Amino acid sequence: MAVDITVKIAGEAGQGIQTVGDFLSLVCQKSGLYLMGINDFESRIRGGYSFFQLRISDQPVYAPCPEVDLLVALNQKCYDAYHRELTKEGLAMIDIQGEPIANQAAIPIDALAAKAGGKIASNTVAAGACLGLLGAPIQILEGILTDRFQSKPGNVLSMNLSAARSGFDHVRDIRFFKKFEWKMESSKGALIDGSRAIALGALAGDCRVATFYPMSPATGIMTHLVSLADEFPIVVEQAEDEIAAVNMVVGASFAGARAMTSTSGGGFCLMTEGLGLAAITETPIVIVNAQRPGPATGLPTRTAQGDLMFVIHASQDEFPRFVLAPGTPVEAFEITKRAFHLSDKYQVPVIILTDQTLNDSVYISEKPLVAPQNIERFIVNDSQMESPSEYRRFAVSESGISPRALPCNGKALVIATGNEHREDGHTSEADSDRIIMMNKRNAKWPAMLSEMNAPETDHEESDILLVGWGSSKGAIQESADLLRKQGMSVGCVHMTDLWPFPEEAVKKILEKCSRFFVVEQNSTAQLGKLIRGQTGIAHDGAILKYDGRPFFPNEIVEGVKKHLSMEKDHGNHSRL
Amino acid sequence: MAVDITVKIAGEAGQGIQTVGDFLSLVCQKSGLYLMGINDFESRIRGGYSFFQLRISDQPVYAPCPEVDLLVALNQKCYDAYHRELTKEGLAMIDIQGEPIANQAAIPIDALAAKAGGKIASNTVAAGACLGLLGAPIQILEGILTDRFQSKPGNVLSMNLSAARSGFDHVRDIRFFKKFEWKMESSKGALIDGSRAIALGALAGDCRVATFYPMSPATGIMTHLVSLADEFPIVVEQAEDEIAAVNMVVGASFAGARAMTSTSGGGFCLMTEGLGLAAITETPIVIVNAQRPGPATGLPTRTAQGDLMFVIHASQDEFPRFVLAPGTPVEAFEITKRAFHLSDKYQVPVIILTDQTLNDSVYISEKPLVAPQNIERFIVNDSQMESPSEYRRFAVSESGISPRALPCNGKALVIATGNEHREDGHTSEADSDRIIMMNKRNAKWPAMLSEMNAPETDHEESDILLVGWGSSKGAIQESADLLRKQGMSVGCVHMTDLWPFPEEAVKKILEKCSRFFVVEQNSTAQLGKLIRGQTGIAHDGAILKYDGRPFFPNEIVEGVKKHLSMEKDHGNHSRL
Amino acid sequence: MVTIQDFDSSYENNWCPGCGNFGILSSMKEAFAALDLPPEKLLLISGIGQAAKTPHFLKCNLFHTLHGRALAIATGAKMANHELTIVVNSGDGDCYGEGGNHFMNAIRRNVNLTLLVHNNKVYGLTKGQASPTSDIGMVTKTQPHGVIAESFNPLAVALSLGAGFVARGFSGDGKQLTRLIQAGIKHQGFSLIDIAQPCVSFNQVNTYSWYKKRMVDLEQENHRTDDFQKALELSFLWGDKIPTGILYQKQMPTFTERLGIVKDGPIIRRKYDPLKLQKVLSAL
Amino acid sequence: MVTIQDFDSSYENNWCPGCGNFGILSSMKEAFAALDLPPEKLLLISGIGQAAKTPHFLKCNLFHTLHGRALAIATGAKMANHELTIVVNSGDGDCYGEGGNHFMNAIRRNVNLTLLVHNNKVYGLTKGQASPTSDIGMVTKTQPHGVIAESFNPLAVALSLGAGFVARGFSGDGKQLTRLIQAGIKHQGFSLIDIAQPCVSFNQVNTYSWYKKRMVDLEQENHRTDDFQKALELSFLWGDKIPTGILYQKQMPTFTERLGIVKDGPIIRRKYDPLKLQKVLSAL
Ligand SMILES: Cc1ncc(C[n+]2csc(CCOP(=O)(O)OP(=O)(O)O)c2C)c(N)n1
Ligand SMILES: Cc1ncc(C[n+]2csc(CCOP(=O)(O)OP(=O)(O)O)c2C)c(N)n1
Ligand code: SF4
Ligand code: SF4
Ligand SMILES: [Mg+2]
Ligand SMILES: [Mg+2]
Repeated sequence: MAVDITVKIAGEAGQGIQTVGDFLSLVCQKSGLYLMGINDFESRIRGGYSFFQLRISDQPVYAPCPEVDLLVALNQKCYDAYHRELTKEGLAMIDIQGEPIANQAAIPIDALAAKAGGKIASNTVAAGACLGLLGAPIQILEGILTDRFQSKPGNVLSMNLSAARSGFDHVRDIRFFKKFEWKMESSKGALIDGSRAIALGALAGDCRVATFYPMSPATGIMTHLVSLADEFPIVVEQAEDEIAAVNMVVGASFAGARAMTSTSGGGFCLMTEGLGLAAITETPIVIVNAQRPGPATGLPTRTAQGDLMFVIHASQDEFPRFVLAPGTPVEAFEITKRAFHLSDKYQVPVIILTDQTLNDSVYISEKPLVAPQNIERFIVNDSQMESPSEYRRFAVSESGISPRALPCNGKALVIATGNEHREDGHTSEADSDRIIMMNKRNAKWPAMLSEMNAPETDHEESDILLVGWGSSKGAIQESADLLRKQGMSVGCVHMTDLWPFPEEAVKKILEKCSRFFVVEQNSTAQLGKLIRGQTGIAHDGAILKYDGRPFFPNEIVEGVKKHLSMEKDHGNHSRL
Repeated sequence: MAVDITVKIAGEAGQGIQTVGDFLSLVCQKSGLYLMGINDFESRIRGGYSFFQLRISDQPVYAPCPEVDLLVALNQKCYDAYHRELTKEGLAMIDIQGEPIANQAAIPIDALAAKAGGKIASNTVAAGACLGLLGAPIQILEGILTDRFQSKPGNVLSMNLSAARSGFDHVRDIRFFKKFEWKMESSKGALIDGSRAIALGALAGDCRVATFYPMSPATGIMTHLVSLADEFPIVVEQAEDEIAAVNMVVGASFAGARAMTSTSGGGFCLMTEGLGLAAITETPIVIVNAQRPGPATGLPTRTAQGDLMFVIHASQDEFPRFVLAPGTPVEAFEITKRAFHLSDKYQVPVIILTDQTLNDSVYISEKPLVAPQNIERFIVNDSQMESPSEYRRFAVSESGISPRALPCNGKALVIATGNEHREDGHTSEADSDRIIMMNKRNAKWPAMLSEMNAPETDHEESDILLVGWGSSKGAIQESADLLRKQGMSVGCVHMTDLWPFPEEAVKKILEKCSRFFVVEQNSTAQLGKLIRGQTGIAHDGAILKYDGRPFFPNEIVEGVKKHLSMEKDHGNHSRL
Repeated sequence: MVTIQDFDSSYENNWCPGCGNFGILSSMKEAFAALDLPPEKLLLISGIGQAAKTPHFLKCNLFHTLHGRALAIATGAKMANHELTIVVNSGDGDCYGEGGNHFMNAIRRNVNLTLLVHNNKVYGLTKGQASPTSDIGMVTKTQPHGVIAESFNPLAVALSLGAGFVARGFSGDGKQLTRLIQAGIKHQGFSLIDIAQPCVSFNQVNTYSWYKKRMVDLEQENHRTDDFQKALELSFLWGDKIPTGILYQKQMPTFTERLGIVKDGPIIRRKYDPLKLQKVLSAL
Repeated sequence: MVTIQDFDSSYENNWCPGCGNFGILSSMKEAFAALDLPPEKLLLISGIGQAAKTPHFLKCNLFHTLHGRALAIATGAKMANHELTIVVNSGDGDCYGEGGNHFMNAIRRNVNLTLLVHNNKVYGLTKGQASPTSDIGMVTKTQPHGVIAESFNPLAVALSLGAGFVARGFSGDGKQLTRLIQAGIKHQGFSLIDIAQPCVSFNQVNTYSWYKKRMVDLEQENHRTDDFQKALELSFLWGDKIPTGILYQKQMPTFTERLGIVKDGPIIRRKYDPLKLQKVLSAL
């Protein structure tokens, strides 16, 4: 990577970090650069410490970097908190009176903004100054400001334009060691966060009803969806609680709409009973569980991967379900789209597992997001039946899938119950019906399994494999690259399709390597345990992080080295 | 077994099957016999098909037998439904006009009752007749009737006495092939069902607050507890829903009471968020999940073992918990008592997994139920602190356990939150606090693991081991006995202590055998998967039943044989 | 012409003989026939309980769901297809206990459906525990010293929440109940019909004769159903006189009208438009 | 003598500058001091939300629990130890949204505690979605066309459920609020104080000045707090005039009194008796 710069914009909640971050990200995108920006904030509305950490590169990047080249400190407190993260030659931009010390660039942000027309434009000043330091042309930001503010009344646009320019000009003489030549290529892809990708994936899956109860980090999905609801045939409703949210979705789907709800762990708990209702009534639903650290309220605004085993086993008794976990916005879009298809096709619930990092971080999506040309539905009506009056919603079939009609859509009556039932849908307590229905539902497993993609691998042939899932994908891949550069034989395995567990594919990959480590954001290596239970192959070590922050590639590099040196100390390696 | 008789009393809901069953069971108990009686009923209040199937023996019995020696059919419909279960020489007692056909004993139950004083006494007639056929002396039943009815006004007692006698006398000349000589020994133990055993275990664990929302098959626990609440220092409250039930228990425990709630799968779903609250605030609670078939409402009055993986992984993120599953009433009593102790000691939630069979069946408990002499509490107060004003509820310790004070119980302030927190209990979003608290909670695992009992084994040295958990214990043991009698080397392994998983103990047992089969009442062999995930050892086959009915020993025998003959057909056995 | 027999179902009814639910079932059929609503145009949704079994006992589309959740599910179904005619059968435990929060919010949303609460003032299916509407002092196996919580007043609470159709029926007065169900279905918006329903197995207090003595038909008292204050007052009457009939009725925009989704036909009937979506995707 | 300063806590308060919660916090401290209730005799229980953070910001025993569940937890705590003085801090979303069912049932049980609902008519902590009390038409990020559900009327619902202490406070009138909190704590039974609380970050409609213009102190209007009908009528007033103060008060037996557990001291203080238990066990 010729360009690899990390800019950290830090300030209090409410100070407009997001605005500065948006401007910088947009400029990078429009200049043909890649980026990945994480949002870190506390569970409060004003004050405290938040930051947006933007990594800019001329190569695709999917992980944050812990070393900061440029710190934009919107207040002294945040400067104090974060300046230690600066690299040796790094620079901190800060609005202070008096002489800046080493590594500081004192910029009178507020004063410049006031001069431009109002303190409100100080974020624009900061963005302009940043771009100046980075060596970017100011025109792109000007274009963005024009787009955003030209319809605003009064001097809003001109104020922002002059604010941007004054910040930009002010840093003209400040040397920033990572200033680079902006090539101004065409955009490499969409600028998108995970939440928006899921919202768009839902539209691409033809979701018609979406419900939610606000909960970080899942709310963003619905905020995006709401903003699109006027243009598409979709209703989004805020429910009174998560129990209502999931059951509304079951009702909507029963009536014929593809439907989704999103939440985080605590809300998912409340949805588990409804999940079972969807399962036994074979009503397709999609649930997004955007993970954050728990237990209980835990760390509401941070990231985690602690719910894997929970969502696989949630709700009483057993039934087929899909569990899918995207690692990037493109995967989030594709998986959400696919979730609706799979749910509809197999008449089973699909759980999408994401996390705060994926939901709240922005990326450049390299692959284009493509709307499907048409939506394959799996619904029948009277005309497709020999005798609508004899329609049986749960007719036994080899595949376990029964033709699905909709209520009040013809002569065929649709009868369904959360109790065990007969083929016609009426409650039955006969053990023969019980066995028939359990077998019918379980009969879906083989075909469902065949839908599962094998894990994506990088350098699968390596001695050592790093195995992970979810948003740490980028960090894991980058750490493997780093280790390979250091001469080690390290590859990685990224699992998105987690349940039904693609046992054969995983086995085939893992049997070849000499050792593998799972890399997870939890404290008990859940994927590791799952792999062991499903394939019998035990991981040789786990690199775990559970402080609520995303993995940095170098942490994984260190983790691998620690494991290897422990092996050396404790005699030869032998697989458990 | 010299005596091994199965009596099936079948009739409509509301016909008083339970009364007949109670009388017979009590007579058997008082005569020094053993028994096991299962209750089978539908989700309705009147009509339909229910039965009480009582197995009587001179040896301990813990499993039902599918072959009926004596069928007491309280109506024609039930005769029709069940008479095929009769053994060749079996007898069906039924109130019919006209000539009885083969295997029938026509007894004018209603007429005899009317003569005795009222149709209401017909159950007593039936009981008397049964005992007559079995060769029991009538005096014991007379004693029981006297105990039960002597305080009733009017002729209730005399009516019942003469009803019993008239049924008894009526069968004098009917030959019943399994009539036997009643030895009239002293009682072999308490006559008890699982629900009552749990209620009593709760009192023996010094439970002070119990909450519930009605749900089969868990309600019985609370009905028993309510009936004892006047005599003991305990409050039992029906909550508005299961969410309230679990959170009330968390609140009660926070305030200092040992507390419990009970439910079944659907209710457990709703409790999972509260479970996490107990976990992160390290508030001891006990939850009984009495399993029934699902998903969702499933089969409300039937039995299952489908929630094992769910309760082990329920609630977002990770935290230490105990999962214990009794297989008999004595185990239910002991485990419930112990659950309160463990919960209090480690400040973690304990989940007791039972099922409809255990909860609703009566047994003779061979071992005496013993109330502990005193209750060890794990609570501190001001006098045990150096400086109460500096008390920190979540002070870090090597064991992970912090001294627990109670709110409003001295100068020490108790501060707790469902958010991640500092040692003093206040919310913290610092990653350092997060790591400290996660590690502190996880630090409890090793000591918790050391509390786990190794599985109970029978003929552990055998080639083949049958591994199970929960109420099928008796059926598994009996099936192993049967197989051994047929010359096979079969033993069994019964797990009560399921989580933290006693890995070493299980490994040690399973490594010795040449093959092992799991025997479970679910469709995916959950214990089998758990064992594989935890020990790496895969089961060689699974004998599964999921029709909502308990295992009969012979079903397991057949299952084992089928597996072995399949092995023969498919070449040699090799462990996966 | 739809007839009562059109709703006959061969599925075995498993209520107790003499149960008040039978009267409700008959009135439902009569009301549907009178409204010329055929089985295939009708969606019955219920929770779990004796009351919630009702849909199985007549011919129709039906969704027998989870304890307490029928209204949430019905709300979702309405979002997907606002043209559905939905009747919800619920019990006092189902609707006012486990489902209390959904009860309040279905009213607040004014979801266009008819809610029949079979109020037997007890948990029937689980064998006789107290329900939210059990009167103070009622003795049960789990409340041996009698119920101690204030009895839940569904009519007053519904009115407080702004409900636009609030009525009480009695399963012992089939004619009135049939009229109420018809009116409820015709009403555009949320209609609550709380139905006094004797449970012969577990409620020995609120029996047929107990009610018969007390029930007063508001229609015969010339009650004006647009008088909110009066309705509120009446909703607190529970003693020697218990008012039946429509306490209050008021037309308001329904949930799906307010959502703005009714003009272009049901959401499920709209077309998926790949071009429009691709435009959004390509603009990122 | 307990002073206001006794409640000072060094834990950082993280509400927005200008938030209405500060007024509530002050009034709480003042009321506690006036009642001579020291921190160690006080248990504050809260759910999740901005309001629910309150207990952290003063010195006391506290349990900051789950979103919506504070009242269920408080009810449990009371069962264990009915002598606890419990104040619950909840938000409009916490208490009337997620916790709606517990709100109704804490009232029905008449649990002896004081409930302070910081009613800012919005979800504060999750950044500004509509809450059950948001007025119809209020525009938010997730309700861009305005709120469509009827606004939840906590006072009317509480009265309908038989609450024995129903009051409205305003965080902009500290003196009155302090009096109300004192009265609520003194009241033996469930006391609801719904507090109009401006949210300067997310509610631009119901601001300090919006309220100031409308608030009418019932005490100054000589309202009789034992007049149920009048209280009910007042509870529906929301417009140019918004009544504050105690709408209704009535003494009734509390939950734990009705449970019959108060006479022998708190349940947690009773003695375990192995002999008595062994007798039961041996009799089986
Ligand atoms: C989550 C959950 N909790 C509890 C139950 C058990 N349950 C089934 S029906 C019922 C009560 C029914 O009472 P009600 O709604 O009044 O109906 P009724 O039987 O009296 O008509 C309960 C508690 C359940 N099925 N699901
Ligand atoms: C089960 C669950 N669902 C959702 C949330 C997210 N959540 C936290 S606070 C809150 C709303 C708070 O609103 P309110 O109670 O009005 O309090 P305020 O912040 O306005 O004071 C929500 C939805 C949660 N913590 N738990
Ligand atoms: S238990 Fe009561 S409500 Fe249920 S069917 Fe029987 S009489 Fe009816
Ligand atoms: S968001 Fe609103 S309620 Fe929350 S602290 Fe800020 S002003 Fe107060
Ligand atoms: Mg009922
Ligand atoms: Mg609020």
